[in-house]
Amino acid sequence: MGDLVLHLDNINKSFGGLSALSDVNLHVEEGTTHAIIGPNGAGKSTLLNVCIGRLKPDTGKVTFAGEVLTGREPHEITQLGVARVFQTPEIFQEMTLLENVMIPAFSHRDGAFRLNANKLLSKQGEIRDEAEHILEDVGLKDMMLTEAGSLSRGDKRRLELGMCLILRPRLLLLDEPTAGMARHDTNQTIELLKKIKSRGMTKVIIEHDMHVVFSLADKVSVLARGQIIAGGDPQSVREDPKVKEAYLGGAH
Amino acid sequence: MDAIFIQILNGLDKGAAYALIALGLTLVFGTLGIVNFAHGALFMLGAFCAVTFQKIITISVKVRDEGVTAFVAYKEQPYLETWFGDTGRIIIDYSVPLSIILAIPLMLLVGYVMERGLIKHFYKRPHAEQILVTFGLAIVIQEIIKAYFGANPIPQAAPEILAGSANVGSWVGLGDNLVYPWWRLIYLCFSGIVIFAVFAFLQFTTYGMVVRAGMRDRETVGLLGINIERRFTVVFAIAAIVAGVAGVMYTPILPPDYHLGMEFLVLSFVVVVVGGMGSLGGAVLAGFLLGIVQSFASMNEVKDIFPGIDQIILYLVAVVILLVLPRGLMGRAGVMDD
Amino acid sequence: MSDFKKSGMSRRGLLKAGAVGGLVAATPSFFIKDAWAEEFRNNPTNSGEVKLGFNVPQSGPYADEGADELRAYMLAVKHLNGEGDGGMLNTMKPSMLTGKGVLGKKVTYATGDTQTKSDAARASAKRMIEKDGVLMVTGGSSSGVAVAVQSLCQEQGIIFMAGLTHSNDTTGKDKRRYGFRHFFNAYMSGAALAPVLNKEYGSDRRAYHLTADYTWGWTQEESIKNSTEALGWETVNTVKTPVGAGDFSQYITPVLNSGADVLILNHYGKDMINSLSQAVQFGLRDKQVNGKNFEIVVPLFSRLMAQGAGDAIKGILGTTNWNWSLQDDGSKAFVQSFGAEYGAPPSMAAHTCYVQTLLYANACEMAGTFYPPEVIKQLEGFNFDGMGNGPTLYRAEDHQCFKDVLVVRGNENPSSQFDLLKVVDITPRAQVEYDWTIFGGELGPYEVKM
Amino acid sequence: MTNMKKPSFNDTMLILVFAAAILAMPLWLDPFGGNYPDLLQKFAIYGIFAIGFNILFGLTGYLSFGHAAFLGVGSYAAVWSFKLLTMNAIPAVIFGVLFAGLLAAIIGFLSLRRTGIYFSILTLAFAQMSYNLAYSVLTPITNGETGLQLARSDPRILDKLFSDGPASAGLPSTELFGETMSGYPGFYFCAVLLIIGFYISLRIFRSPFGLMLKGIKSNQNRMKYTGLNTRPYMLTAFIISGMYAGLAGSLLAVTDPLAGAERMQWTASGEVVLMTILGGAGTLVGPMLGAGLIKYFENIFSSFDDSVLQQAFSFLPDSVLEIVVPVVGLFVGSGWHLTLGLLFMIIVIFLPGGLVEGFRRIFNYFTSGGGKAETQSVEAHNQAGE
Repeated sequence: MGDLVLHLDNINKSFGGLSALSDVNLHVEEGTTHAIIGPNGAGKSTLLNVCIGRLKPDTGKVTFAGEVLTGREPHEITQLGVARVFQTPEIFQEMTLLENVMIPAFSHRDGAFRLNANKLLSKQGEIRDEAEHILEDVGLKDMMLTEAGSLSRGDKRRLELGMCLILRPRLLLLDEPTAGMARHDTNQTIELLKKIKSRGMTKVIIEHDMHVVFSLADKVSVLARGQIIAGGDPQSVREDPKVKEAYLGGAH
Repeated sequence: MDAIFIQILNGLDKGAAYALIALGLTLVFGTLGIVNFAHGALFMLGAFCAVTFQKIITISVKVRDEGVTAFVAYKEQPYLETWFGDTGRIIIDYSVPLSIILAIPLMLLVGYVMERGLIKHFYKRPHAEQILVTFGLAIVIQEIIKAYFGANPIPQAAPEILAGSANVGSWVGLGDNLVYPWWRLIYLCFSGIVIFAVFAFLQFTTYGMVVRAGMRDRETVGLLGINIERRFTVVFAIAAIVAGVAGVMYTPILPPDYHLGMEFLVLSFVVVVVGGMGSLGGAVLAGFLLGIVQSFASMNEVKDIFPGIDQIILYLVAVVILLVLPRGLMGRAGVMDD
Repeated sequence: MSDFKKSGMSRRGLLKAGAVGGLVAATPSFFIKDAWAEEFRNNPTNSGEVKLGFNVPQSGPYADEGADELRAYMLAVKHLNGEGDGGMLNTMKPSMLTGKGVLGKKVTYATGDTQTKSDAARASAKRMIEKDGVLMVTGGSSSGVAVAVQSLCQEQGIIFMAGLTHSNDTTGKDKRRYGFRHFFNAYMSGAALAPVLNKEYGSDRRAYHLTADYTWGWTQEESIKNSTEALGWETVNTVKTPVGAGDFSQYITPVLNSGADVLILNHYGKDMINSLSQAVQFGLRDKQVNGKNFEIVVPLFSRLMAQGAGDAIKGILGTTNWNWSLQDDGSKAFVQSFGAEYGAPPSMAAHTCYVQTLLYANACEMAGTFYPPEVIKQLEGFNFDGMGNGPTLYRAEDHQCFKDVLVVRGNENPSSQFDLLKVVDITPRAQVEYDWTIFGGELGPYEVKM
Repeated sequence: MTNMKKPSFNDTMLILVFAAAILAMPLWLDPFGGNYPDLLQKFAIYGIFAIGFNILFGLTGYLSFGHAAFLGVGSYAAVWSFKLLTMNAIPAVIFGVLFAGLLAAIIGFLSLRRTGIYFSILTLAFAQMSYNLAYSVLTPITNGETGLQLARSDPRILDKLFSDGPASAGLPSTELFGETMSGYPGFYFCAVLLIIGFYISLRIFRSPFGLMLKGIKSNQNRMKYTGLNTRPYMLTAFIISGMYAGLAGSLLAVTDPLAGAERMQWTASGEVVLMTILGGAGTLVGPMLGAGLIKYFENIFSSFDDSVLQQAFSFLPDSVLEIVVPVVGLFVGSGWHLTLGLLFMIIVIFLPGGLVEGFRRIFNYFTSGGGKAETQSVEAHNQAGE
């Protein structure tokens, strides 16, 4: 496949003496979907937070497409082409779906800060068209003038995905995109993620649901007690005895 | 040395007042999530409990006042004095500490009514609306007091025996020249006791533990099937009582008037926020810290170098602390961050 | 000038008409102004009433003082209109007041709340002038407000009869042609107090000042310092305290070991009540320093403040503008009618406000017109008596009243709840007079362009 | 509230109706006893103050408790411009806005490092420091308690440059190219600036910038992970809103050339917060309504003394009069604060969302339709109806 685009080198992170990540090394190939799995408390979310700059690792660094991410502001990281879907959808609850998607559209077009105070929103035709297009992609166009807070959880997740997609990221981080969803919603989300797979962006997914993992992932890394214990293509990971012991064996 | 010692005492005394007011405020902030702009008014109400109590025990017969000749005037002689003689006089003398007896049930009632009648409807409303409604309430309380008691401060004497000063210098071996008013020392001890009592209540009773848990995560506690709302009423009433007794005991130091609450309002918010939202210990610490810093900034030696520093020191310290420590001295993440 | 009494329409009506016209023609009311240049603001010629504006603090720390001022004003209006017993109308000399209103017009009034804030006071005064059409504004309970309203009145061409204001600035550097002060000032307090301090406490004293950190406090401190130093006193230290500090302990404790034997509190209102009661709590009055009893002096205080300070005020020396216990005819008449009306004796603020109203009314009668420049000329240099403080002069050069000043002491054994101040001495007028040039300032013109 | 496809026709209407309502205030306020220059000026000036505050608080949700500092600085700058340069109002206004903007940049830069109540207390602390210093130590610049005033001896360089005649006997008055800025002309000057200010505020509400600010209010975290740097957006909003306050402050000085320190006190900051919430934070005209209501109470209700009441109720028989007057008297005159307090409570209890919400309900009641699309026209309606 393509070149390695995301590098996590020797990441250590501990919270008050409790080690959450110890010496994690992870390399993600461009254009692939890379799943990180592991039992509860394995440090998956911590890992993602380190990637996105929310947490600063004690040692080690994160590099994306040649740029060091560690220590950067969230908006800088995002402007470098990294987008994130959170475990609980982070959307603009009081605003319409259209507005929800238009804000990232501006960010994509104008960068981290552009005043735009002398322009009228109603004259921003191309931004609006783009937003409607994305909403159509995630299947929410019909509701574009409703308030985001009134959506179902699955729809909120799709909206958030749309907000990330409009940024045209090179790397998309997804934190349990189907957590707490009904089977129907989960399947829909899988379909959606499969659809966007064809756009060639790199994705890192944290997921519990093995059904989701094995439908989407090109590569899987297994995290347990803050360490990567196995990695490779889904099939080999599935058969790795260490993984079975640490995770699958115990769980199923 | 003497000067420093005495300024530390001043600072502690001031800090005790700040901490007591801030304590109730931060309790309500932390547990109920209410920005209570009427907290100063509760302090003022407490002070007026002392005034009312004094008025009650000095209910008097009207006697023609011979001292006034220009027009017909009357003077008053308390019934308590006519009935009980010297005992009556002693009760009147001790009216300030005794009025706590009136203040506790009255403030409990006020707190209960306020929470059940008004505050509870505002738990889920935006902070801005909480501010507006509690500020409105503060004005109303204040105006009622003004209509009844007037705007002039009403002096409340400490008991005769405590009116003078203690020779604190000789206690610590610093000579006879260091005196400090008895009442201020008592206020310091009193506030220590109240602060301790509130902490003990929260720390060692199951009731308090639930409240503390509720401070941390209201939803989870609610999920446990505990009626957190009922406990909120109790918390609010406790806050009202703490503010009230603080007000009562402060009257000999500061003769109360209807505007007293507003004067302490801004200050108490500064103390609470500097201490850190949701932290009782932080509020107490911040109260004492600001009290001591203010005392030292007011020393002539300091003022000679920085003229006017005593005017702004509280705010300056607040700014520095908040810029260095994002959540004040001991604040927790997520409480009132937005 | 002669036809200023003839006017067709009231100016206010014209303003309204102008505003309405302005909307249509986009040329608001200004075209009128030249045509009516000889008019003066709120000329009451065509109305049967003359309206006065009583601008007093109704909220904030001085609300009680303001309420008392308002009582005095209403009493004055009654007396001017011939209701009640006439009060000082009967004792004022010389007087042209008839008890039939002023210049044959019934006296009415409008009230407002100064909130003891310059902005609010000016807004309130403007309302009275622009909306209610008052001819004179009076009242107030602080120097900041007095100065602010006085300068507004100068701009507007409305006479301002100051209420309680004690700063030297009001008739000093901020004096105005249209402003008059009956109240005494900080300089006079110092001059009046000094001989009594000398007599009571001797000429070898060391004084420590606590001073409210704003203009009034500074002028007071300066005046008292000058007059006590002239006695031979030494000033150990002068410390500024923030206004509204509440707890003054951190300023009081350094006094204890400063070597001073007199504490002078240049505070007013609540600041004074708090600092005095706290100073007493710190045992200052029980102290012996340099072999003398430690003393506290409060250069300016009033009965209401004494009431707020409670026992702490007992034995404290200070000055006051007037006290209800005075036994001259004017004071007796006033106290009697005030007491009969309201069941309590008047405060010194009430007295000043009452007198100011009568003085204004009398000046109008003397001028034979309400035209402000003429009224001002009557008030300037006006000598009168029978208003409570003995023979009094409204000095023409700075519009300051000169009269005897009362030195009082907090009463140790009050015979009634009102008997809080005891007059120790009356310093005669000659001793408190000063050269008006020392404070600078200028009065400004008689005629005000409108 | 943002209606993307809404033709700007509605906004044009809104501006026109707003402008007409403001300019016609002397007409329709007359029956309410509010038609006199000073109050009209105050309505316009505090309207500007509240509209500016709403750009910060209504859009971003950041509650500043120190906006009075900018009001005060605007006033001081304007009076100094009168003293040093010229009595013309234009430079005074420009200086007022600039200095307030400068101070807002400094205070905003520091305070915006924190959010929520921490931000509020930081702004409060800065404003209180400004107030306390202005009241005491900075008296040479501010003239302390009395307030900064004009004096005949002021240099007024520009005025002296262009006029060679001797100064008049009295103090000069503020003017705009010969037109005195007190009285009705002063009101119209303020009113025009209010309308311009309202228009700018409307444009900000309808701009992508406004959308970003709303995004910050809604979810700051998401904003950051959308790749937007929230700090410059916030700081810009803070400075703009500080400049509005400075404009209001300078206009206070233009219509009445005296700048007092208490303009910077926390109570003044609190007042604009109350105005905004009372009217409806985040709505276009709400803050203006709130400002008008509070100023009306302060100036008119406080003037109803017993004699006024006696007259107002003189139609009642004497026995009833004796009861009615004292009871009503509790709520007006010196009791006007009580009414204000009650009003705050009643409005916030029954009308969450403020006065605008109330009008919206009334409007919806009559049209029995209602919905988002009507928001703007409702607001326009409010203006005309008030």
